[in-house]
Amino acid sequence: MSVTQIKFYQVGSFAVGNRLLRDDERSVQSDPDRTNALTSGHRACQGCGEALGARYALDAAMRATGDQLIAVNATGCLEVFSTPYPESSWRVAWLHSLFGNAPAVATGVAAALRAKGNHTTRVVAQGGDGATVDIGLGALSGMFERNDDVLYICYDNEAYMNTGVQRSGATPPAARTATTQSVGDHPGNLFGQGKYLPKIAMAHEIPYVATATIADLRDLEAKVERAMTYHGARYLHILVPCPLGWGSASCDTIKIARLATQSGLFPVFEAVNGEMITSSKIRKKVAVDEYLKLQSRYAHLFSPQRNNEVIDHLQRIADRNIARYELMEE
Amino acid sequence: MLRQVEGSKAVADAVAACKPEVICAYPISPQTHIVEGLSKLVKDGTLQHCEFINVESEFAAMSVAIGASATGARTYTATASQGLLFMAEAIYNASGLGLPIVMTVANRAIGGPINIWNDHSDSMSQRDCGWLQLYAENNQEAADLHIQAYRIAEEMSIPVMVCMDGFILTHAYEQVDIPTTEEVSEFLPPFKPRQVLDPMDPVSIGAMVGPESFTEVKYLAHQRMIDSIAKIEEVADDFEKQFGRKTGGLLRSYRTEGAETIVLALGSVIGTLKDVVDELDLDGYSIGLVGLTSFRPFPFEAVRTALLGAKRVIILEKAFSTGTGGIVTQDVARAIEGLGLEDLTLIAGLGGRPITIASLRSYLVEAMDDQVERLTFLDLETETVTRELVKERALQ
Amino acid sequence: MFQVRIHGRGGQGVVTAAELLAVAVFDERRHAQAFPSFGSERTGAPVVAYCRISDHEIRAREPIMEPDALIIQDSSLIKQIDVFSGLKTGGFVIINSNESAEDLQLATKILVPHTTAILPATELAMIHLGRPVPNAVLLGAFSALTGLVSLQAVTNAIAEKFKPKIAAGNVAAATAAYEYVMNQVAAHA
Amino acid sequence: MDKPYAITLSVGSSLANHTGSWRVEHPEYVDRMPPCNKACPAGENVQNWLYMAEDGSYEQAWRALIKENPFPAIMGRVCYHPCQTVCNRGFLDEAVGINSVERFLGDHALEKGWKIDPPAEETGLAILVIGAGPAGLSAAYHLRRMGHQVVIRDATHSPGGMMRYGIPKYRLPREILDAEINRIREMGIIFQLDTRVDDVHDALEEGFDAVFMSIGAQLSKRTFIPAGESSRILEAIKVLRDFEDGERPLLGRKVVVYGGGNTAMDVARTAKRLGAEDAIIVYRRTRDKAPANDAEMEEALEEGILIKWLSTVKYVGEDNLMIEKMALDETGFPQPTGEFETLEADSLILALGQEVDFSLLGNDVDLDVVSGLMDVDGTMMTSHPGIFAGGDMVDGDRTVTTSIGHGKKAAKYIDAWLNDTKLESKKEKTPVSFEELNTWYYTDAPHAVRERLDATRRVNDFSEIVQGLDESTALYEARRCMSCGNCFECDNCFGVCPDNAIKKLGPGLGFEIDMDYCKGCGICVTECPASAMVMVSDL
Repeated sequence: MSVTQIKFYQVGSFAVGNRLLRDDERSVQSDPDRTNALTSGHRACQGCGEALGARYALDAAMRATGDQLIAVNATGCLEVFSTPYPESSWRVAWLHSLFGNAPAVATGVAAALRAKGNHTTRVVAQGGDGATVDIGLGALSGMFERNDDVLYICYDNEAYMNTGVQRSGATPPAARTATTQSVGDHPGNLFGQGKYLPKIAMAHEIPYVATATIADLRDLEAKVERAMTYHGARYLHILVPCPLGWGSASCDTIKIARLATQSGLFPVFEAVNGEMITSSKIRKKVAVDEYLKLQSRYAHLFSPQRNNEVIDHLQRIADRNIARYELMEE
Repeated sequence: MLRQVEGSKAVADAVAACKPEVICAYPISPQTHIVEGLSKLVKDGTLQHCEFINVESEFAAMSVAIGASATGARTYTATASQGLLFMAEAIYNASGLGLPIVMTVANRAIGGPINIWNDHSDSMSQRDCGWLQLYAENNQEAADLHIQAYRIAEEMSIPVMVCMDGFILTHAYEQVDIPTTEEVSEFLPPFKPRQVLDPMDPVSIGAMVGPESFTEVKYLAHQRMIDSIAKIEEVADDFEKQFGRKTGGLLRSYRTEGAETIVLALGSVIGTLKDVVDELDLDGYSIGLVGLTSFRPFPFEAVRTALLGAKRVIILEKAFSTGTGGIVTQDVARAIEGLGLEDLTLIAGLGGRPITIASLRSYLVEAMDDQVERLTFLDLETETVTRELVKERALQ
Repeated sequence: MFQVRIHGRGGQGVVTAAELLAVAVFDERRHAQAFPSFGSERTGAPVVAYCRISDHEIRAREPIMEPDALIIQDSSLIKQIDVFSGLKTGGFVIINSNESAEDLQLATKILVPHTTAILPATELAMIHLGRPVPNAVLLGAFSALTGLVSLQAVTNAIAEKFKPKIAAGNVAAATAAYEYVMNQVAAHA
Repeated sequence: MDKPYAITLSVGSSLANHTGSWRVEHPEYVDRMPPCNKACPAGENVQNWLYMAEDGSYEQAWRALIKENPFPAIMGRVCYHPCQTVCNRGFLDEAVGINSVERFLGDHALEKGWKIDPPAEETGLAILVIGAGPAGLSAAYHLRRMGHQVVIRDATHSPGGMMRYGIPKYRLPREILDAEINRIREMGIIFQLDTRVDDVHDALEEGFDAVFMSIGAQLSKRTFIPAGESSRILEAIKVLRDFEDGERPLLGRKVVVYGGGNTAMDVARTAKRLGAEDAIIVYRRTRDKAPANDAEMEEALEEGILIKWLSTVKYVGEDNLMIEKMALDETGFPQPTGEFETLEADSLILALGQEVDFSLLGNDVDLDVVSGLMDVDGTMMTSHPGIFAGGDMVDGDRTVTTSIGHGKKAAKYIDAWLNDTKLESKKEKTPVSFEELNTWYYTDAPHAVRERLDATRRVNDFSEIVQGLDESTALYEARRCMSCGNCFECDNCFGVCPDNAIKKLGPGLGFEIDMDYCKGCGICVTECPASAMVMVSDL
């Protein structure tokens, strides 16, 4: 757990807040006066994980910067559902340019602020996995390499949801999308493809890289806050389940994110200057089945009967993560 | 101060005098000397409070410019050829958001086949992107146009492309009078953005606009462009008042008074044409010249007026629309509708082919003698293409 | 209008030579237009640069096809390309070489003695500059042979272009070249 | 700022877009039945007072507690806490130490000297309570709260019944017992002690408007055992009672106790404390069949008491007795084996269970007794109108807590009977199950064990074995409560709504759904740790 454990039984370290906690021990989200950077009236699907992740991250960033924040947004679901004329759901200074250029646009914003001698306002760039690992990877890598003072946040829902759930470079193996084989001997995405951006980011040896999910709010907020203590390029990769694209119940969005971490399929960790420093330990380990079963994009792995070969393969990936990222307490 | 300098250096100094706050660029010939010059000025402190960003592509260059401009910084970049195409998506976005970025296009051909030499096919390919396009006749004008461009861009909230012929101008050493920063400051007030990313007064820039409003957005962009016709003139006049020379503006006529034939051209070839026109005049031909500075917006009225009274207009173009012909020609034809003027198109200088006085002269003499096709490619190797055509058609 | 064409190899400062000449002319309140042959040539390849000189504004931008003067920075080019193409009759020719016209096997019709100068510019450069860069040196010879631009203007241009140490070496070498050619001219007279 | 048309928008303008119209169902906040409340024989609202204790509002918590049960300090010691057996936390790590928190609150209240306010107004009605045991005291307490005049009569000269005469000091110190009884006395309840009621009918004659009988089960069950002249056979409850009254019963060095219930344990342990070298319990069946509470049996064994399972006493001699080994038959019933063993024994104490002494029913036959127990209806009323009964004399598990529950229930119905009203019986609520909770959110926090006196030390005297919790530990224990089925303001719903459609109303006020924006995704319900929210259809 990269967030310091609160010595308070009941729900101290895990729930959003609690009447018994000191304000500074509660998450930003428990504050009735939180920014609501992404406020009501947006057009995201019921139970949208990305809407949640964006508000969590930006509200935390707003607190960390004393509201001195500018956000740059890549094209994608988040942008489309938040700013259809004539209504905007953002309550921060916000700019949308294109699908593949958010990191570069953010570089421009940061450069302008530097040129104007504004050293207080901070810059966040955000996009989905398509904008991040595929079309915008060049721009992102350039921003990393220049070490521009930008926090880039990827809301990873593992496919192109805005256009109707097509495969992205972040689509996990065996997952079904509109453009991965949906029938036949081996439905779902191929094994051995895709990009794991956190490690690509680490390879740039930028000051700070972290992963998080919408299932562990305190951890997510702590990471945004920590990211803001660094200058230079920072990268935060947040898993945000998509009920539409994953074929899950709208009420299970957070639960699924939690299972992704507790199964080991989505390692949650922090890296500084390219080296991993901490990882969130698994509290209640579950088999990958628990995670997969809730999503119809994996339905083919369970009917007509459990596809042992594929599921075991996925389990091996989870186990490898657990070893590689030290996800279990000794 | 008047100096014998390379065109790129002159432009770099002129841009620096405008005190841009963010400069970003990706190297591509023949634009490189300009940004190298600027990078030197930033490094040696001549240009202060300016961020010079080395980006990883032209697409990023324009994107950085978008971010910087939206944050209220005066922003500059430069590119050419393939680079311009690579940034095309962002180019439309910059104008769509109304960001007053100024960009130099060191005009160069577009491949394939790859070709690094000069023509206008790069900037012409961005004809409809919503940017102003101003073409420089020589390095003095190239330098001046950048200073004027910032005034126009920032007052109209439209980005501006200053087009100068690659190598022919960028690499040519000639004398240029480069205004000092102080002089420019008198002419160009600090940038006051219409919209800006400000945490104190936040807005959401770049909304998704649907069918119910998209037409209106585009109509307004069009009108802004039309309004900038007057602005370009106004700024050129102000510039002349302060610096005592007439550069920029919509177009400039040369010996068109009573001329039967008028050549209309853009860019550095205008200089060569002036010599040709002088020669032909001595030989008793009635011929004049119109140098078009502003291609976008296209000054229909000004062009019409400039051509009034002539019998023939010959449009010399360094690019063309495959399968159609002249690009500028289409606009000129509209401008002269009803005047009963004959319009001929001369495609010249493609991919850096030298446009020689001799070739121009012989073409113009034939043209004035009605001996040319409506569309002519100057110095075309007829033998070669005829041979190749036969081969090709055999295969079709 | 006086038109100069400079031949050399990539890396020998051909373009710089054209620039220096243009600056020197500008220094004498006249008009000049210098420009390279634009190509993708790399070090060692034959390259060309041009310089137009005039008392009036120079507008034409075509390449120089009929030069009034040739500067050949590397005599080995003579056997490889037609460096003399389009040279106006009686045009000036300045060649960097240790050899004589005879050794260079140049048709006498081209080389009218008093409009030709052959000098070991590279050697002079080595002596005064310590580098085998003949471009500025040859401009001293150009000044002496053509009288079109003063040695003073040339050395001013050099001083303006280079850092003091290198400038000094080039000035010395150019001056030496100037005198060398002056003596040659005197000999022919 | 002069915003360009359409491409640049004002922040937060989407509030104009009421996405509530997307919804087909919506969440609602509910208060559900926690298993602990459901299981409490005294009907305590456990979750509720734990919630109050969580933030240190001890008096508030204590007052909530005594609404149902006037004796938290006693309960915190002698209750066998069925609430903890069903506590959902038990499925997560260990049950919440409800009992210890109750004891803390009880002791804390005594320390602070918190009083129970007398009733706001008197009804003028008088009720006689017969028997000052837990049932009687509980009934008296509740009736008094309702404003009735209450008289308690008891044959002994100290109130408390089996709490005093059945439960030894080392489990229930008398100052605690006295203090809590005294506190209800101060409410204006009249105690008439050393007063045996010979016939309940006379009480009604006296003019009491109703009577509550709770005389317990005071008669020892006997069994025939051949015995020698000078053999010494005693009754467990008599031994305990005499001891309580200050006598030191002569038990000798070696004591054998016959029986397997709590009384057997108590008396054996008391004998040890009175100086017996050996105290041996003889029980005819196996350990799992023994009615004694596990904890008590554990403590007895710790204290060096031997238990002879599957044994019956065959003969009692002067300084020894003979037992026969039993063996279970296929039906699991013990059968004699003919194997005998002799135990040294100076005395044999019988702890074979108790029976009710019905003498106070008098000669009238209008009070039905069924199989040795007082017969009462669902309102605790006997077959005689106005006469109610509860505690050990009616059917029940004969624990203090159950009796207290009886007293409370009887009081409620007596009051209703007096006012001639019928009480709606509340429909049974199914308690929140462990599966319905989202236990992810609860911090791992194992049960805080109460300190216990070392076995070797405790047999020397009658000082209390189980120590209380200090405040911090009690607080810790209270905060282990998962608040099953009831909101405890963890802010989860407020935080996890993707549409900011939940309003936080401030401390103690909970939350409210903003129907203008709630899209009905249901995340708040899934992520509610306590299962205090449900989805409700809009159709």
